[in-house]
Amino acid sequence: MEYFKNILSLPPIYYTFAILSVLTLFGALGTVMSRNPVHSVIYMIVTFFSLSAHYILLNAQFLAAVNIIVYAGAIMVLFLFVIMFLNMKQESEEMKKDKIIITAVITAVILGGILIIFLRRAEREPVNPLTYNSQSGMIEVLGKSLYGEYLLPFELISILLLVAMAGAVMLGKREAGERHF
Amino acid sequence: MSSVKMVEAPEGLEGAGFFATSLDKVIGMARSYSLWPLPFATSCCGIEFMATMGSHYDISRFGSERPSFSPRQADLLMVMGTIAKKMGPVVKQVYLQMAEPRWVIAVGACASSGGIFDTYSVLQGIDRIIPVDVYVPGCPPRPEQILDGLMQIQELAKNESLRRRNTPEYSALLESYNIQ
Amino acid sequence: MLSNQQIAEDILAHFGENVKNFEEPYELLTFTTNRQNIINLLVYLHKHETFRFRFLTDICGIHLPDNAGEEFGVIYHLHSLENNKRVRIKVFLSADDIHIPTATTLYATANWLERETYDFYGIIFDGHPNLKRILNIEEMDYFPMRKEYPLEDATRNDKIDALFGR
Amino acid sequence: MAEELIIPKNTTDALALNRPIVEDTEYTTLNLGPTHPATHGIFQNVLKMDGEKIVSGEQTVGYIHRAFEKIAERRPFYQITTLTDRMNYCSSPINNMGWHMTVEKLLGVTVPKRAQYIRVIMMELARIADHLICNSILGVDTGAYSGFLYLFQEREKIYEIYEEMCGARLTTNMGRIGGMERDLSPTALKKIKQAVYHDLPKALAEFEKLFNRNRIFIDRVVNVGPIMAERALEYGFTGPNLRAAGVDYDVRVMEPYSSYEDFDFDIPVGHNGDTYDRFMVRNQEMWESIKIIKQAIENLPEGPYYANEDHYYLPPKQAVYSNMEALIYHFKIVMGEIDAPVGEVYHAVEGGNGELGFYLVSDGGRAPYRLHFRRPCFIYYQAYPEMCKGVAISDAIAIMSSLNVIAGELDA
Amino acid sequence: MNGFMQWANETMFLWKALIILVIFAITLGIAAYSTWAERKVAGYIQDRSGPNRAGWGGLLQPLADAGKMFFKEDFIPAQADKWLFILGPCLSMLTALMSSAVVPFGDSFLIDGKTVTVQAIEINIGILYVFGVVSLGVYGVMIGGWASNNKFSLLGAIRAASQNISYELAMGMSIIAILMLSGSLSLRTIVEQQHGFLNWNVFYQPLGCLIFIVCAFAECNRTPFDLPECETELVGGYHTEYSSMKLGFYLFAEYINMFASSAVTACLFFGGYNYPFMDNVQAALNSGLGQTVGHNVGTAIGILVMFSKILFGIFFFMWVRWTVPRFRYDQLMNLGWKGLIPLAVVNMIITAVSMLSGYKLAIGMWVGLIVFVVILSVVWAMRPRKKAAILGA
Amino acid sequence: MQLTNRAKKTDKSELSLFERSYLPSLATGLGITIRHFFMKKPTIQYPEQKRYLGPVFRGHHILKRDEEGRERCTACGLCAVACPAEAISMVAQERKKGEEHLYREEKYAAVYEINMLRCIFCGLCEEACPKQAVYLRHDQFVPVFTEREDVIYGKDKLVEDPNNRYRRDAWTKEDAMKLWKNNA
Repeated sequence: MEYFKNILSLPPIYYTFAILSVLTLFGALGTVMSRNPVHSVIYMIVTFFSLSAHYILLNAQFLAAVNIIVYAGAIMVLFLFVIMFLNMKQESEEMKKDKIIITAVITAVILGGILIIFLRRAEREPVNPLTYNSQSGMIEVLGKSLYGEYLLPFELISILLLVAMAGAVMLGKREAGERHF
Repeated sequence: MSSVKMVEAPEGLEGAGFFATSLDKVIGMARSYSLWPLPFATSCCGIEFMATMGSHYDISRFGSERPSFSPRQADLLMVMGTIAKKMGPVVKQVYLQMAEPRWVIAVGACASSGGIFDTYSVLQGIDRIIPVDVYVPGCPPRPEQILDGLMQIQELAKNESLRRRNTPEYSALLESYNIQ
Repeated sequence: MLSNQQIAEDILAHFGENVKNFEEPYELLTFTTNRQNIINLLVYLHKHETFRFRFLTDICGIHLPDNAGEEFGVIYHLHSLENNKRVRIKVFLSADDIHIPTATTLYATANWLERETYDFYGIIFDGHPNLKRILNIEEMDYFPMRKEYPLEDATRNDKIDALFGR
Repeated sequence: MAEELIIPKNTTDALALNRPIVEDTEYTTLNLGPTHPATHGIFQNVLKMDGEKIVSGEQTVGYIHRAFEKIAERRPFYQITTLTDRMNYCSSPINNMGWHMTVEKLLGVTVPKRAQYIRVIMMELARIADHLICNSILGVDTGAYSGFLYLFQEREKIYEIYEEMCGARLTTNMGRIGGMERDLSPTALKKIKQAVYHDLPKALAEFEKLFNRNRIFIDRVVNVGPIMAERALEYGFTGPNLRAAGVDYDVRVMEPYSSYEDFDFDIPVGHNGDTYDRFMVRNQEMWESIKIIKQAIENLPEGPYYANEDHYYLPPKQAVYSNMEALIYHFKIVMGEIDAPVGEVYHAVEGGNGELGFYLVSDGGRAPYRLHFRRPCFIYYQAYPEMCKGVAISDAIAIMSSLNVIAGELDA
Repeated sequence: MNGFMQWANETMFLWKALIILVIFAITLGIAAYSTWAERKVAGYIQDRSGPNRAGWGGLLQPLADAGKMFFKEDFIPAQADKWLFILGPCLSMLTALMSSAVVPFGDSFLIDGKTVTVQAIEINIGILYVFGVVSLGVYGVMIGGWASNNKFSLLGAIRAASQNISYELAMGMSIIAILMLSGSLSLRTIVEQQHGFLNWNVFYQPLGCLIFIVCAFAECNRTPFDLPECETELVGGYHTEYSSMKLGFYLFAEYINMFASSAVTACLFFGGYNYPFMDNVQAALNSGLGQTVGHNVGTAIGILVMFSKILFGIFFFMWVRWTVPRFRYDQLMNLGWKGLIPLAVVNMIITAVSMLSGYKLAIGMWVGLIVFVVILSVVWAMRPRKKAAILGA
Repeated sequence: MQLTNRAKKTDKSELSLFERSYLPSLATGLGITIRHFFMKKPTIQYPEQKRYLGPVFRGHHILKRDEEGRERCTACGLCAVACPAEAISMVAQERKKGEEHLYREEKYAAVYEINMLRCIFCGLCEEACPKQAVYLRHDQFVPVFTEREDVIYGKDKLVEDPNNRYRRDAWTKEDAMKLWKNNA
């Protein structure tokens, strides 16, 4: 009873957080569990949305917007695109089920273990409301730190992306002189 | 533009600030001015249908200029031209794919009765496979006659009860064509 | 300018017995050959240096039920564009053995024309890559253009046939 | 002729109508037609697709097979015009006149000059009407709808001329054996002049401005579905489609009929037979047709509009009512009892789509013993799979509409 | 309850709610009448009269269409994925309606001494919001097209997806130049910076504006980019299998998208609610009607100006649609990736250089553009040529 | 292949850079369409506005009466023979005494039926009629049908109404030509 009273007396933001978390987990589970790959993608989009909402809760508007534009708006569209293309062809033959299950269990155990260990070791500094900068997630601050403090890594990443793009183009250009549809 | 005949307000109970009409009539009227045709044009009459869509006759005046080549979206199946027996099943298929309410016009002699093509390969009228609401004579009919046919369908749509498509008579009609 | 005479003489010289019935109805050189020689003849006319009959205008069939032994005919119209000259070649077949070699090896056009002829008359073109009905439904079990089959759809019931002339 | 007709058991509808529609569920096949909006007429193309690319295609035709040739064997010569009108319905006067010229060739009738000139005018108007549809539909199929309606207004004017001449718009039935049904009326002449001197050139110039140098359009059609001259000839291409490939074969020039030798006109030819060439050749041909009509109007000879042949051409109505001899001829002609010689004749005219040939075998009866139509559409449509191999589906549609396949002509 | 009232009073909640409702209603209304306008415009462009029987001048046409669609049989094909089939049009409609939320339709009203801005939500990442919503718009089409289980629909969906992703890039890059000029992501700030007439971004960013408009056409699936639904190729494209109101949603969403993109274009490049000599007008109003009323009337004029810009934008969409042919799929991709994106980069460079050069911006931009065109022509003139100068050789 | 000396190559010159930018053709196109936007519309508001269909339009069939109101048809059957659609059927009957005011000839059609859905309006019946009895009206269409039973028109619908006679300028083409000459 006491516990529930505690819950009821929590500030509303916690409810929002709880609902979003449930939604996120629901999306994540749906992604993994649904049989139809298109449904998986849609669940994943739900996950991304609720993650973006989390960002907004953390007052990181820019990150939220970019998450939606880049992940939900572009990458997932590409995923869906590819899956639709795959579905055109005949259904690939069913893989051996038990092997998949065994692999999945092993991976899950290892991943879960690592997560638990790290979470237990992690030390969190409590937020100091006096020194906390509410603008830290906003775009101006973000831009300044990206182009000031982290300029070198930022540029390095852009070069890396450029290289990756060029590589993708090269890989994609299989046959010379062929028209691309 | 004053010579153009406008929609007349549906009959209803009129009073001070009070205007009631049956839903049937309003929806019937809405349907009649938004008949999206599926031009099933196979031959000569199809060219006359193009003329009907053209600037001189302009079927869009009746709200029917959006041809829906997808049967799902069409309200009106306009069969224009000879339907050979090879084509018959396709016509029927298209009719089956249409969503209710659906109307059918047989434009021209060939679609209505086979016309001069009383031959082994031509279906003697599409009403042997699907129910037809309006027949337009002519070979090919003039655009005016096609418009007459369209206006006749508008009349039918206006006066049709919303429940007609669920009545046993209607299912009996479809049954007679082997359509469930 | 090439004359019909020249062409006829050349063909006669080359094929001798196998071509016959030379005619000139309405100035179009017409002659008959048999099915053993039709392809050779077409090839010969196609390869000929001066004639150059390289354009196949038409292939069609004909049914002559009263012509015992030669009930069916296949008629080729060839055109030499450079000389602006046409010839018509006929081959007659018996109803019992209604086979003729295909011309698709020589002309791409012949494909559908032969299929149409098959569809209408049931003339079988040996070696045709895809000899099946083209205009009629495949379930049809007769060849409608033969004279013994009626034109009309048997289900029409809205006319009076008693009127004279019909 | 066989004495008794065998009634086949399954001419009943049941056989045809209960055919199952076989739908291929494998993804990579796409059924273009028979009711696809771009197939204008009705024919089916089963395309094997790799994404948007067409790997191979196969056509099924015959969806409006109407048995013209069979009907023709049961109809007197003069009634066959109603069939030819419905063959290539975009340019029915050409078919119509072509058939009459064939019969005249068989009967040995010479048509007076005036009738020949009127025929030329009508046939060239029909050619314009045909090409107008084809080119504007190419516009529609590439997404530009307005040009179609601009040109259709001009077609409407051509219809008006027909209507003035014979009382119908599309299936005109305006020729008769031995001449024309009617003379060119002053109103018709006025309308033709208005059309060829003012309206048509204006509309055509505007249409060309809209399309000819439009990069979006050019990208859509240049190098799309090219066919080289040699291959085109093998496939039996004729007409604008062959000329687009660079061969200047035109029946009007090679074997002039109906006084075409009197007129001065050019044969537009294309470069490599792609869709753009076909489009441009048709455009150019319309200009040439306008040129021919102008010459025909200016030099229109006076005189009768039909050959003075009592045996083939119906006598005037007044004479029928008062003159016994005329009445007998009238009856004989209407009953179809004209004295046709035994023989065979092939006559070709330059139809809207190419060489339209009539092969007529007559046994002296009231109807042709055998009548075969050489339908240009039917012959060149065979090449379609080859032309659309390896192109995108949008190209396949542009190719199809630039070929101008008329279902009525295709399926006979 | 009291607390809520106080909060509502402070934030002008009711006024805001009213404005949101009005904007929502106007969006829907304009979208509905866009369908009528489309038919009328198409008719007039094609020398026809367009619908004129359903009501005066066919004004009841949208109602007739809606009435018909509501009562049409709602058909879900047997092989379709039922939920996704329903989800598709709903998503389309949802995303379409969301995008106009951040558009500033006018300046502000003074009510009870408080300022109410004519905008549903004012957030400082307005452009990113629009962009995010637009990038989601494609889901409706994709899901609907896939769920229909029809080859034509699937092809349409695939085309829509690749087209939208590709053109989003060019669109984003063309906006970056605007952001460089304005230094803000907020649409309101951007509009306010274009005060008057000669300050409109279109004079600073002609190339950017062109790219943006082209991309807007592509994002709305309008001719010449209407490949996802092109009638003559794919029958109906992604909505081939849809009937009744679900189809209505798709068609409606297209018009709402048109409205939204016209609104955003007007804000970004054509000064939003700003109009020439607005200061003079405002001063005259203020002196004539007093500060409050004058300001409100001025705002109302601004809103009218904004809407006339939007309506012209919609008209332009239609005008182009009935003029040009459409692209082919690969050409569309080429234009996006090899044409617009490089151009957008060039535009960014020109903007950056002219900003750094310190000259008056507009002059710098135009000089830069002219230099670019000259370079391009020189390169073009010097390209290796083949003998036959015919098309496609 | 060169067959004649009349060949003329069509224009297929390359696009210039300016033309390749899409803009010029877009601009001209927009110009053309906007000009049409403001042009006078040729649309015929059909049910209210009707168009003159020409002097020889082939519309609704009519069985003419002569000046004295007698039916002209003599049931010779030529129209039925001439009909390519075989849409006309008739039953002939001998005229009895006392019916001279009804029928002009000794024989008349007791039944005269035209299947309006078969008819292709080719005009061959009008041309075939030796008695100038059957005409295709130039001013009236056959209306549309909703029932299959209505399509066969009997004499009640075909014979001219004596109170509302059908008129046209020229009954035969020879008359028409005379008319043109007089008007000229």
